[in-house]
Amino acid sequence: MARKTFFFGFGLAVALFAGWIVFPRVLYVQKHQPLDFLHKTHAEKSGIADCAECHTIREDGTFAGLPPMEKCAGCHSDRISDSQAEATLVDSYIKTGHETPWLVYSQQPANVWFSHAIHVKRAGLACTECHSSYGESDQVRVYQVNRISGYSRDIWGHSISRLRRAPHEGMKMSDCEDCHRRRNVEVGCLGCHE
Amino acid sequence: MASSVLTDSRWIARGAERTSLSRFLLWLAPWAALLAVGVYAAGLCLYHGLNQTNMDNRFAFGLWIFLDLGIIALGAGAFFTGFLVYILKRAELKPILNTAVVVGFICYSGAVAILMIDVGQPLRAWFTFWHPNTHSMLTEVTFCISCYLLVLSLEYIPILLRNRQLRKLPSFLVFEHQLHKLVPVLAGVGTLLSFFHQGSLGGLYGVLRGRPFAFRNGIFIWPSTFFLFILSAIATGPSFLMLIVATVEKVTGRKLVPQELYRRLGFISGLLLAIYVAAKSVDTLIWLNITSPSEGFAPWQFYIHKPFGTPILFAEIVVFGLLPAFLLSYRRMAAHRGWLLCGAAMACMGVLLNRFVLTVQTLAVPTLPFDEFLSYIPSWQEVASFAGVIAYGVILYSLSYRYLTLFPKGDETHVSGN
Amino acid sequence: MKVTRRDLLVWSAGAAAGLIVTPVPWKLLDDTSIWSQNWPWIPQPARVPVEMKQSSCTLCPNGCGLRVRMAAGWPVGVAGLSTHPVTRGALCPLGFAAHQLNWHPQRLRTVRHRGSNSSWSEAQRAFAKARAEGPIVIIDGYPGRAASSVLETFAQKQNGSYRVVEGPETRALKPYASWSGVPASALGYDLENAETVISFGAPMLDGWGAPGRFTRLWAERAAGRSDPQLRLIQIDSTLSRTAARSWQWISIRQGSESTLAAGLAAALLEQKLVPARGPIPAVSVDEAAMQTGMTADAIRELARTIVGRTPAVAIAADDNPSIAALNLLLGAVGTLGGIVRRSKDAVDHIAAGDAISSARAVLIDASVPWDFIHQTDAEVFRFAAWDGGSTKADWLLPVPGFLEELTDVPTAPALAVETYAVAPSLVKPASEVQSAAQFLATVEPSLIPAEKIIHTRCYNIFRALKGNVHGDEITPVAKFASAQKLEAQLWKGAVWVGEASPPGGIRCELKGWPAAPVLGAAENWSALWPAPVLPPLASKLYNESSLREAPDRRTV
Amino acid sequence: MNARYGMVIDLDRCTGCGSCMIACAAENNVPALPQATARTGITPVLVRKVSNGAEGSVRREAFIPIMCMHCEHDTPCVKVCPQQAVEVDKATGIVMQMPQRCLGCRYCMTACPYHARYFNWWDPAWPTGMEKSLNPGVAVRMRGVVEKCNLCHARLHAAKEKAAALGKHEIDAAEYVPACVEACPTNAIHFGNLADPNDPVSIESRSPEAFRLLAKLGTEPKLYYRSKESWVRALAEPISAHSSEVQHG
Repeated sequence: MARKTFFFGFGLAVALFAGWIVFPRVLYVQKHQPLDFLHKTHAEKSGIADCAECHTIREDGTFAGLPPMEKCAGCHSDRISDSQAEATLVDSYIKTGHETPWLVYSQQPANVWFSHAIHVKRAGLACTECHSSYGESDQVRVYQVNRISGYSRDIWGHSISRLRRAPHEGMKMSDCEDCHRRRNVEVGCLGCHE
Repeated sequence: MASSVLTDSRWIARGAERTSLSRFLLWLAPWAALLAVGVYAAGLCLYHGLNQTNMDNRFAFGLWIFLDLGIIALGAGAFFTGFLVYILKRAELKPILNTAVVVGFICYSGAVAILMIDVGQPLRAWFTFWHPNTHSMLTEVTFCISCYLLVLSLEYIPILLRNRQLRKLPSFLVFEHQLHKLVPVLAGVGTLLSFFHQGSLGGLYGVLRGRPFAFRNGIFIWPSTFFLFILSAIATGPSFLMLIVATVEKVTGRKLVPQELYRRLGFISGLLLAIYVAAKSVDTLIWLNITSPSEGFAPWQFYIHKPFGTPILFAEIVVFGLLPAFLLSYRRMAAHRGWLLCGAAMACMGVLLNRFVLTVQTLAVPTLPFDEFLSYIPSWQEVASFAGVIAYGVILYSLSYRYLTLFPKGDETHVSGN
Repeated sequence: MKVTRRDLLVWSAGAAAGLIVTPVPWKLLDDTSIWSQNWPWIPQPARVPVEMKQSSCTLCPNGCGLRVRMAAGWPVGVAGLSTHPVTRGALCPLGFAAHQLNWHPQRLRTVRHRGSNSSWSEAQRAFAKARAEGPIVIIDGYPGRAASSVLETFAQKQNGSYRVVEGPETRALKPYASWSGVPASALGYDLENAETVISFGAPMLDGWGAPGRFTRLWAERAAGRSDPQLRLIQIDSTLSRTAARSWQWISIRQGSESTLAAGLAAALLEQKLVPARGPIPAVSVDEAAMQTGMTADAIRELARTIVGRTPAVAIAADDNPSIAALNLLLGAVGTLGGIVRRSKDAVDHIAAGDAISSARAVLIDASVPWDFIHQTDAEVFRFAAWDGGSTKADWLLPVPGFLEELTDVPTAPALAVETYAVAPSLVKPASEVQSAAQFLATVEPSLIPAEKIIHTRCYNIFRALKGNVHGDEITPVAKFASAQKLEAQLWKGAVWVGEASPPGGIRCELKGWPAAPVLGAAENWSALWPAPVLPPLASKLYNESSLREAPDRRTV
Repeated sequence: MNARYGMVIDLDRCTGCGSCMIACAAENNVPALPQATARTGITPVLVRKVSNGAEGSVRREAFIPIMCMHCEHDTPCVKVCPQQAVEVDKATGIVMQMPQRCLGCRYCMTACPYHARYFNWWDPAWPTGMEKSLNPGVAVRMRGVVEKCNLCHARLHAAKEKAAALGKHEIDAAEYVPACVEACPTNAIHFGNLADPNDPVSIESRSPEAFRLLAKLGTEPKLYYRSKESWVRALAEPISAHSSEVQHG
């Protein structure tokens, strides 16, 4: 009986280790941003206080997302510091005119329609409600992408069990639904899907 | 060791006589080939999508749904026999109980396999459990069929574990024993589940307000087809079991169950069929005179398209309903094995015809005044996938028959000559 | 410790039990379903800002007003421009998918010479050689543009010949041109003021003239009314799309349109419904009845119906002098609601259909997706954006596609007033494309480029001080402060509309009732244009519905 | 206030040109697959030819655009979907089909009396490069799912977003016009809010000329048709005195 318990327990332990520790590492591929962009530095040095200064909502309500390279070129037309990132930015992107291939942590799939205008302008949500305090970050996070679904890990949230995740963590449909339920907003399927 | 490769006698129940392994393999070979073709066809459908079938936007359900409904109806013998044996304590039916379970398992697992090919996105099929629409008959069907398949598996496991080699494992024996104690409970649960999914399969079409040919007024939340399906399934389930046992007797050349059991099954089948025919006739009259006209459709319109004329209605109710009910339950006819089996076959054909009419004719007849009558011929992939399921059934039953104890040993007597 | 098979079994049971309480099965279930929602091989549109541009369609000479949705420099949607004075927001079915055309598999992207890839320099050399050897015939698929003027100038410099392809609407105006001397391209139908339209097989509601022009008139003034303000009488041997929706459908024997026109003329004169102001038809009402399959009384009644609500105008499907003569008798030539002269300075061109015998080379500018190629022994240089199928051209030369080229849009065929619009290049042209005019400019540097001619034309409109510019609002030309301002408006998709010309101006001299044309023109309508290169979505009409019967039917 | 978007299609004006079909397909990124036929292709709007059944000079023909009728009561497709991939939107009355939720069981297609639902039998595909012409704002559907007219919801999204940017709660009616409505060269398709009794479409829907297809089924479709011709109005009923027929495709 003890032998049986041992083998059963051993199998159990291996499965638990593989499932909880190994699996998340295998499931997500780590990627690095093309540039070491620091929100904090930009807020402090250039005095950009409002997220919307770079992440604008256009007149027709559409969200511009990440600012285009020309916005960066406004200050970085030439190297303004000695860092390696600065050199990459100016030489590889600004001078060549290529847009930086940023990896967007909160990238939603093609079938999702999310309007920043509705959430920010009408509902008056703060950017931090969904994006946490990323705008004050002083280091570049590693971008993790799910091998199977292709989604950024931020959609699922860092906690693989999704049990004890921070209030801003997770951008799955259920997270949107939870927030809508809390605020008594009913939109229907095509309210958020394309 | 060499001899053990050539013989499988170690696995065959002690005292049971089985044909040689080579003959058995020879018997299996064509079925295995058919199964391979079926798996290939199903693979094509999964890999390339449902464009491999001849279904289209108007004929959105085709051969598969018809046959799924058909085999699930025929597989009803499993739950019904369990119900009769364990709940109604009809011990005389016990000899066919194991066959009933195996046949039921084959029918249901085959149907589920076909359903998984039949949906366009099998990877998302589990959404039904996660985001169920409780108003949908298909949700009811999905839940009940998956649960019932689980029940059938649990009923099948004790039969499996009683295999000569497997029972050598003490834990398996304990497990089997425990499960066996559960079987009456399982029979009860199975009856409940089957009652609902047989019914909701009928409801599947009966609720289609937009298809006046199928739409039926209901009792409580269920359309009349809900109850008709249950009735027709339990009426033909025993007939189908009878046919299976007769076929097995023919193939193996053994007498497996007493002739009295045939008659018993036939009587149950015939009686229920008679009740079903009566109910179906009433339902048809209500539909013809009330339901269909209230939706703006003159029912004769459904029958102007050949080959779906009124003869099909006559065939469904009289030729394959009333007549087999008579053959099965009238003592003097049922005394003849030939008439009895003929009646059973006709009853099975009747239920298949009923499922065919409800699935195929419903889609073929026009709804809009400028619609045309449609026809559809299944592609080879559809036919082959289904033939694969039949091959799977034959193989699984053959293996079960050979290595497990499906019938009481005392009844396995030689029929002279064969 | 020796590990037995049973141990492994127990181990597996433990592992299986453990796995259930790890994220593995559940996360995989979730991720695979998400994968199925985002299959990498399914193309998805990019998330880019969309902007709206206005222009004109240059796929055919009707020049519909376009509203183009542009995303990342590519057109992603096309709709009609509701402020357009002629099309008023309508487009042909093909137009709604025109933004797909540049990606059509039959799009020409390289110079082709007799089935193999070649280059522009090779084509130039071959053209220069042919030019040195003999006269060159230039066939213009879309006459009247600034580029057409370049082609014409080149042909004149070469002692060559410049010919144009005319649509059936223009060809139907040919008889008046030959009787009055006014070029057919300067004539039009004043449908806007007509009250009865008798169409002899012309598909008035199914692709006749500029899209939306007649259909919108019909929808507003006729559709569904038992006594409409605009009566559409359709004479057709079959229940055509137009006949089905017309106020009255007159079914006649196939090919008897000319006879019916003559019979109607006889009936009009017989009943003294019109003054005898034209030639007298040689057929009697009874003879016409015999040939058309109608009763004489029906013809007489039709004659009364026609004059019951005037102005009435008869419209032929193609060049048909009898129907033109009927219009003369009805007094519908040179009058309000009839056939009008819209331009003073148009010139007549030779139709492309005439035989080309002396030419050493034929240059075809068919920047439209339809091809029209005639049997010739000369070396054929065909400029086209799409390889429209059965072409026998020696050279296939790729031109800019939909919205890729700056061009101008002259008056559409059969309009009652003159219009002018500019279609700027909204899309970056595919590499290696060159229009026929650009090509000729490289061969003959003295030619004035089309772009300059467009500027001149805009300036001339400004200087003439006539007409209005239809943009978001209607502005009289006289109100414009400078030519630049007017030009800028046109560049943004506005359309200039000239003034309605005064009645008269067409004096037809006709001796006797004209002979019937050789062809039963009405039946020929669909055969006039060979199968076009269709945007894939337009092919839905054929493949996925029973709306359009024959695959070789013209769609616009 | 919740809207109930609906349409009135004036069949006397429909010339059967097919512009609505193509404009719809272009707006909604519907692929044109060479292998698709009249029975397997995706045509969220399908213009069908109908006749009074007579032959010769008394024959009459008309064209009738068929699309999702956005049934309001006991919506057949919504009721049958096992996993809530179809719903009636409370705010707009639009019957919404969610391809990403759909498992492709096609039960809704058998439930729809108007045959207005289409299955993606193939993966969508475009000739090389043509994917650049796809309409941003509408996700392309994969094979194995059902789709249908969602009343150009991408345009509704854009209108909502624009309203939000301007600080308004209600969308500007002119900003939300479905592609078929916009494309019709005879303005035969009228689109509006049936919940507003003063909306022109609402008024039109109450006209004696207006009718709905298979109204007796009791599903309360929000798509109305109208015609002056009685034989066309007779199409509302499944049993008509005339034996109507269709072009076989």
